[in-house]
Amino acid sequence: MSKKKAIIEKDHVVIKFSGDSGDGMQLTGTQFSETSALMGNTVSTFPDYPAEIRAPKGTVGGVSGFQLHIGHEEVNTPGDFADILVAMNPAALKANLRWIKDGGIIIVDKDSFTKRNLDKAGWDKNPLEGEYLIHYKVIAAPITSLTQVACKDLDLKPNIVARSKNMFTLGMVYWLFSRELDFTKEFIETKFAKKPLIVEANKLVLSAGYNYALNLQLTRSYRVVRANISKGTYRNISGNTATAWGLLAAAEKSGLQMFLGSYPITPATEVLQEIANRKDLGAISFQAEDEIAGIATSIGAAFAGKFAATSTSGPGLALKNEAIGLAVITELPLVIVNVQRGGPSTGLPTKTEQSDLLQALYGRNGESPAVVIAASTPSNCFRYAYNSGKIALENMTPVILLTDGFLANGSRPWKIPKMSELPEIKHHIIEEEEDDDYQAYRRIGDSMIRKWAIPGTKGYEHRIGGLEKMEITGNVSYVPENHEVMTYQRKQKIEDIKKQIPAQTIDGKSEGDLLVVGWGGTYGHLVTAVHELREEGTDVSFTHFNYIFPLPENTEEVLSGFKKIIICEINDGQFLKYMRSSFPQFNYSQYNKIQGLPFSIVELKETIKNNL
Amino acid sequence: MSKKKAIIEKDHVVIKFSGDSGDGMQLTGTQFSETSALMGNTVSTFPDYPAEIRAPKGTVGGVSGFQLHIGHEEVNTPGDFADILVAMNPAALKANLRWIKDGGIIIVDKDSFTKRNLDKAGWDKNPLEGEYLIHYKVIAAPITSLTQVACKDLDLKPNIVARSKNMFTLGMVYWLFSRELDFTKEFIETKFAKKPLIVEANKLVLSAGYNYALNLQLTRSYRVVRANISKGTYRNISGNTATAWGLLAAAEKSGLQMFLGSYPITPATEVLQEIANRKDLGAISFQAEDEIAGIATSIGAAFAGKFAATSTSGPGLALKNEAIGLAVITELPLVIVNVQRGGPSTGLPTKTEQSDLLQALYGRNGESPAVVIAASTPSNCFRYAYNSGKIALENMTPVILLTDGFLANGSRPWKIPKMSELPEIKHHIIEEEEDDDYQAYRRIGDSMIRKWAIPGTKGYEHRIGGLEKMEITGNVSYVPENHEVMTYQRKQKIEDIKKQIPAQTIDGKSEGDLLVVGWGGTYGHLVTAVHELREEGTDVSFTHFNYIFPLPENTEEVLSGFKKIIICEINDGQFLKYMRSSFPQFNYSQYNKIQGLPFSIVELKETIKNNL
Amino acid sequence: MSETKKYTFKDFKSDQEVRWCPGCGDTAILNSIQKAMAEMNIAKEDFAIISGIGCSSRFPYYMDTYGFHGIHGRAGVIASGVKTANPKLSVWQITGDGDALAIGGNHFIHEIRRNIDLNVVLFNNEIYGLTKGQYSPTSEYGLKTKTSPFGTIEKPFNPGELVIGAGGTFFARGIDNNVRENQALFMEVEKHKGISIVEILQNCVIFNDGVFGYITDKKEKLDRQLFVEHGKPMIYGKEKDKGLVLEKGKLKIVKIGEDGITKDDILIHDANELSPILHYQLASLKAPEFPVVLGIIRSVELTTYDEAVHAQIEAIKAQSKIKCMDDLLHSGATWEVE
Amino acid sequence: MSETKKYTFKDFKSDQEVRWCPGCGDTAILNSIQKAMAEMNIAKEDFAIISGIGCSSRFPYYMDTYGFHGIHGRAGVIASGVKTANPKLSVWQITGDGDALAIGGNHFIHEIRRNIDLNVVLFNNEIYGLTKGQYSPTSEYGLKTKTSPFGTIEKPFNPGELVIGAGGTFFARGIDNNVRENQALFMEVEKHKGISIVEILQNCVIFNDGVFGYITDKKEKLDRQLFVEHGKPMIYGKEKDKGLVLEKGKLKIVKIGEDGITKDDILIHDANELSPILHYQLASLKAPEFPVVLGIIRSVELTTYDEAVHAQIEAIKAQSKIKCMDDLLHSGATWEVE
Ligand SMILES: Cc1ncc(C[n+]2csc(CCOP(=O)(O)OP(=O)(O)O)c2C)c(N)n1
Ligand SMILES: Cc1ncc(C[n+]2csc(CCOP(=O)(O)OP(=O)(O)O)c2C)c(N)n1
Ligand code: SF4
Ligand code: SF4
Ligand SMILES: [Mg+2]
Ligand SMILES: [Mg+2]
Repeated sequence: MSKKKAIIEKDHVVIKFSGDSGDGMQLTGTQFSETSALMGNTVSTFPDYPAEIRAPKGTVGGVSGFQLHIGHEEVNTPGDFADILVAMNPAALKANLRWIKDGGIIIVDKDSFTKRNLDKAGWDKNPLEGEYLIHYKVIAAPITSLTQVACKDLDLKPNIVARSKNMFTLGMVYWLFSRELDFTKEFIETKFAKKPLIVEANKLVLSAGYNYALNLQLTRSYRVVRANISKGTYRNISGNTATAWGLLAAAEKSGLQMFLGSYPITPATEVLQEIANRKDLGAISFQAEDEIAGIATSIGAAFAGKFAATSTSGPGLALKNEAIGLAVITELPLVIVNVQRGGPSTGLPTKTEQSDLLQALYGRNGESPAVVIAASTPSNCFRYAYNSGKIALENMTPVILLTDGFLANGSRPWKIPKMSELPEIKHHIIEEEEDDDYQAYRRIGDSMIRKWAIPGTKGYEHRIGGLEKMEITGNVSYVPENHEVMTYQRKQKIEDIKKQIPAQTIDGKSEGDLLVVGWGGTYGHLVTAVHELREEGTDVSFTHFNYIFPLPENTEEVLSGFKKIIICEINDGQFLKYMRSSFPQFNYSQYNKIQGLPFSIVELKETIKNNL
Repeated sequence: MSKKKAIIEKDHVVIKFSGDSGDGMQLTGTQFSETSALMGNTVSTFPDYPAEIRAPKGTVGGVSGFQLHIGHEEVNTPGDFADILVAMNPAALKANLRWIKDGGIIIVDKDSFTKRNLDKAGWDKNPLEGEYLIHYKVIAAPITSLTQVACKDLDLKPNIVARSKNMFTLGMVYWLFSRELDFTKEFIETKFAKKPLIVEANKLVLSAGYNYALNLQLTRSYRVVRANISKGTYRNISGNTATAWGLLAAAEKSGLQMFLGSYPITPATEVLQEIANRKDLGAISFQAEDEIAGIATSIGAAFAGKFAATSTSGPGLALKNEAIGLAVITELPLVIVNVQRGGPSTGLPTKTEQSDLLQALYGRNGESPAVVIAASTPSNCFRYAYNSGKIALENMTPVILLTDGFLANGSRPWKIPKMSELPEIKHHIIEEEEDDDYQAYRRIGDSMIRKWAIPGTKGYEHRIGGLEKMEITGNVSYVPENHEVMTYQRKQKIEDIKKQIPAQTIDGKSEGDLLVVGWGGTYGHLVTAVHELREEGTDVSFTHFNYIFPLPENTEEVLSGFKKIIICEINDGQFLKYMRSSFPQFNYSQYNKIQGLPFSIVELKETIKNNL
Repeated sequence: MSETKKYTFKDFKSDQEVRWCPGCGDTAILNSIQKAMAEMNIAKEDFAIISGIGCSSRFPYYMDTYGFHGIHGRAGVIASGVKTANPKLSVWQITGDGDALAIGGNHFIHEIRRNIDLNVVLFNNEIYGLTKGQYSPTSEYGLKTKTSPFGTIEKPFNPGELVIGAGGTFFARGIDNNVRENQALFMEVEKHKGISIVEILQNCVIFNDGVFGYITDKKEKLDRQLFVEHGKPMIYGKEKDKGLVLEKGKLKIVKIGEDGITKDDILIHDANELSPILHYQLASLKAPEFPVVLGIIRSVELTTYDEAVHAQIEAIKAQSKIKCMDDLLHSGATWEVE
Repeated sequence: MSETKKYTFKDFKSDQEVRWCPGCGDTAILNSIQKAMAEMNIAKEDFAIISGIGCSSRFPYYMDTYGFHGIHGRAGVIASGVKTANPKLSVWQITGDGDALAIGGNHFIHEIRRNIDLNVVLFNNEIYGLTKGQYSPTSEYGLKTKTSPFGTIEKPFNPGELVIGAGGTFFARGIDNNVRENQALFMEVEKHKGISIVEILQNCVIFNDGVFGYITDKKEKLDRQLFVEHGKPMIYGKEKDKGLVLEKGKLKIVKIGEDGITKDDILIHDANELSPILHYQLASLKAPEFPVVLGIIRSVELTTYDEAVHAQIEAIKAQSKIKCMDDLLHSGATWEVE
């Protein structure tokens, strides 16, 4: 490892690992991103699974990818186009060619470019031959065979050995970036702790890949300078894990047991899985028979004094709408996590979209206000899940937390917070003998919040339910005027939450020609596009919404500084509709993409420029 | 019957019959309104049921009422306040006193004002004694005892006789309005055809009441001059019956069999009941196990080539939202009738509200556009149900028809249309060998409409479903750009419907200071208030929406003639939100009532004046 | 949980006026439950009564306990949530034939499958009362109702069969007006660990009056009802001379004293038998060929879901290294930036 | 309906590539259905294949018939709508253990109760395949999955028991790879008038591989499977020496040749018996104590809902004075204004 390298310094690099579902690309990508983070780079990643569980091997439909973006300043997206593509077979090359930068590096497993595989992938002829890939730097390594060579002394069957060929590639890429192998070696040791031969094989192959690249000096290698990252302990976290953990953290902080009633649905299932795994923290997960049972068991648990949540995606939210109304009128705390995906109907279940916003705001019968909050990065799913819990418990209200497929599956290094530093969460559970004139719907002080008397507490027996209730007593009431009073109390309760959320901030000047507006999962792309434009001298400001309903108190003020406002969304303009009806006085335009994909920086920059 | 009467001519009169649930007030009211209509008056009626099936006898909660408004010009509402109140017991008087005009007539059954009944109704002392009712003309007749007297010669038990005391009251009121008894006598004969003694009793009591009033000349009597009603055959029809019949008419006109999958829910159940009754017209009613099954069986039936509909109220619509999305993406014709009631959650199930508008527009996951139409009078539920069917079938789309509790239960005389005069309805069922290159999602001509190939038709086997589909072929597709194409095709299809609906009209001048805007079930009250104001010299225009999504093409034009627009709704401003986001340029204000009750003319007039 | 005191049934009456129709069977059931609860030695605050929507589902309002009037069909899942959250509560699910078996049918079979320790009282009036008289999934074939003006064409469910098909551990049947018997029954229901389903045949005087008249007929009921008791022979009849025996695996009526049959030949009821085969048959017996079986038809004990949830949590807690959120946050791969 | 022609199974293959995992049991089931349909003498256009969501529910895409890939859990109700709308179609509902028994459980028991003439193929892999491996309502107690990392604590449904509890008229069971047997089975399914439920034990090679391995084990399967045939004695075993008898109403295994048992003592399978008692027991038998019963366990015929709907319409049509909308509009009280 002593030969001198020609090293190119880069601000940021995008790498995409791709191969068959079975090729271990997710693991490879994760290892590379964690190692990069460990070595001080910023990282943003996004996996790209096939729609089928196991699409036929070697076909384009079966390609699994993992894209990552590392930088020495903050990177906020996994990147539009790849500087480096790893393609473990012809199908992976086919599927990803349109996503490589001109002049980018392509690493392929030469051994896999057989006639049969080329056919399956739909290549007329071998793209490695002739001038087809002339605009790229192609590194065609015999990965499959060198993997076998590396393990020839081990007593392992060839098909077992073949499974570690992803380590060969990883080794090559590590060399390209002058990465150390230790982190991954440790990982291998833990992962296969019970199978020493496999540990050996993987480590051998990893080194073999590294050495292969080293020896051939195939190309110059890269360096992405360490980022100036704030001190602390870090970990990688995906949006869904962050959401689950944010809920668990809210439970712990409030001193309540966590209860999640849920039904599996892509791309939200991992929230349930994470919480099912946390029996050690006392979390109860109830895998219900459907989404309605998911939310209704949670409502029951909330009635019984738990910190209750339910998790789903669009079609499941549609099924929960009726029961959300019950939580609204019974004024019980509840978090409804909705991981948005492409619709309508089953739509594009594995793809991302922001098209459940109006459903979250309005998808219920009657005047039925519930808080709506949206996370905007994989890691801040933690914060917004936590805050959703806080708002639900402190205000006795259901809160809908919107994330999306892009956030859910994407991951980012994340500075681990200390529980002691998170804001307090108070709940309104009434203690025995605390109140000798308890009434189920009496409001606390000036607020619209009612107390939470839970079964088992002596002296506060009472009945709640879905029928309109008399103010204060909570008894069933058909009195016309009372219905109006209660409707406005429920509305006021949500409006009061404005005072509990942070003011909306502007990234850039607070006055100008154009304000770019986003909400939820598009943050990374929007902020990157805006920053790049500003660096290029374009004067544009940006504001991104996490608190959707109620909106921050200063929203109108923020918007009023600009001649034009462009709202960018991965849908057909739902936030635009909402903003128009909330603040009709402003001049809005819109940019929308409905392809099941996140924005690209390129298109955003162009759009923004066109709007100036 | 020869004595001369002092007759007061009236433009219109409001009468309210009220009594215990068992007192037959609904029947009494219906008889009076049909007789009035027969004699040439315009009529509008509204029943007012207790929330409980059988609330305890004699209590305020158990009072059942029937209000009707007759006029010699068009009457559009059942009236705010009653000129005449019939109260069969103390509870009925208690419940309705606030709804009688000053100086109005109160007819009570003196016999029922016993200590026990007064107690049950919560009267401290007998209101018939002393000066309590000094502002009204009270006719305290011994109705119970005179009913028994009238039947003393019949071989009937007193408790059976007592059941006909409503006929005594009806007789009295007939005298007050110089009505003939024939229509009701005929009715009695048909209704009790198998029980001649009962026929006899009812007829005797009816005449006894009439004669009692005649002989006592209790007050001067009224005349409401014949209205100038257009020639034709008329019948009374309630909103729910009109809705059911409108659907049945659309089925007949399109040549398709009717299929209704539904689950009972107040106040929509009668739609199902009416259709269940129409086996003679070949209608299939499927009483499903829940609302989801209701719509899903209908979607199945639509796939199989039926004219399919489903009916429900708010909480049920919430449950159907997911499946509506399936109808959107499979582009099948389907009518979803939603009879709105007070919410949120179970809310006020027997009361009216307009609070499902946003749910109808937006309550689904993904970008999922469906047509939304609202009926505005009990009888025009027929027309809008018919048109919903026409639009659904002609455009291969789900249509949501909104009515409400007020329309559903209210009734109006209605000029019976001739089937031959209703507009044609074409459907797109493909005939065998009609198309030799059928593709499930190929559009017809320039439109966005696809053909309807139904199982059993040779040569057009194809698969549809909830996953995004490739344009033209309809195969499952994850291609990003295709998703956008299909999203816009679905959107365009709905926008195209603009060309099929009538232009929005203005009642009054097309320019001015104030435009009153309403939609759906508030029409009667709004138009009355506006007309009265105009007669009183206030310059105000009015436009009422039935086509909600898409809006009529000239909507913007209509709105643009006014300095100010006031949107009046029985909710917290849902149409306002929608109009603001559709036409943000206008200056809107709002008037809302959320009491489970329709507007009153008085409050509307005041509001409108305050807005000038 | 709090100490219990001696109650009378009046302690269980809330301040809300009972608003069922005069004569409705619901009132009698309310009385028997209030009486039973007063005897259960459970503190009032430890009862949670959960219902869906329907006439019967108004029940919680009349009870001075914790109560939740849910949404239609969801009584079972709300109750499942309450019990799973807090197994110490005595959770009662009050539901109708529409609420539990039409819209709520799925939750019904799943709560049974999970064997959550709930006490479920199914008010079966074979009609939708609250919506004013449409047929329900238990309405007799051919019944004319507002939505079946020409008679239904749907076979009804037999709730007992469904309970057993879903793996139920407890099924009992009663009749609304048998307040004393029902009171005793509800005491047993509370004692049974696991989900207890009690079907009460309930007369809706308004929309389905007399539907159980054949069975409850004062004069004939001894011939038409068979009260089963665990460990006792299944004998019934005005003369206590009829009984059940098994023939080729099927139940059959015999007459004591005829064909040499004696009391000893009559089958002894074993409610605690794990196999549900006989219980299924008992639940199925239909008038007029057979008497209708009342009482506890099946009562076996298996681990309950709510118990298992908490036991699993305790077991994992004891063995996991992760004790709090900070531990979790630092678990797995992490790195320091200095 | 159109004339039929002679088909081969290839006529039933659509142009869409089959995208199940290599080795997935779904493919074998697809083959056997395609083969069976080719023999049914039903025109291709008269098949409507309706599914929900799940791996198994992708099925319609692979069939060159009319097909509808519905939404999760709603296969049964969409199919009910199709069949009720047009009873002439041969309607097949393809569903998974999650689709039919978790989210779709209510529709499942109601379509059975109504006895709609549907052919329901339940692909039971005891797991949620499409969402990548969570336990389902048929997963074995204790199974470790992504959502039950420490083992489930829920008792599974036995689909056969549930079918019978809901009043089912037909229940059969098969194993995915028995293409020939299944083909024959599907022919019978089509013939049965009324709802036919066929549970196919289906191996999910990815998330629950080998779950039926004990039963399908090549060497032992003759001892672990019992194929029942109507009218034949229920004998099984490598040596065809084991059989079922009834003892006090319960099934019991005996050995022919031992304790004086002969072939004639073995119970004859009567699939057509109206009483479901024995069928229930057959469906319940569990390995390892008992063999798993395959084949048609129950097949009785009762009026179907779809038939009755149309019969009732025809009857009322014949007797009603209202023949068209104009008649209806003028029915009841009307008056003339001149
Ligand atoms: C989602 C929803 N669907 C329908 C209804 C209307 N609904 C209320 S109660 C009921 C049926 C009641 O029947 P059952 O459960 O047997 O109760 P009963 O009134 O007979 O006691 C129906 C259909 C509703 N409230 N909510
Ligand atoms: C309303 C809704 N909820 C949840 C899902 C997610 N989902 C899709 S398939 C499935 C379960 C599939 O299991 P099963 O029916 O057994 O089919 P298999 O994949 O095992 O063949 C789930 C939970 C969905 N698509 N829609
Ligand atoms: S309608 Fe029937 S079930 Fe409902 S309260 Fe009245 S009698 Fe009871
Ligand atoms: S995940 Fe399982 S059920 Fe789904 S296709 Fe693969 S093997 Fe079959
Ligand atoms: Mg009922
Ligand atoms: Mg499965």
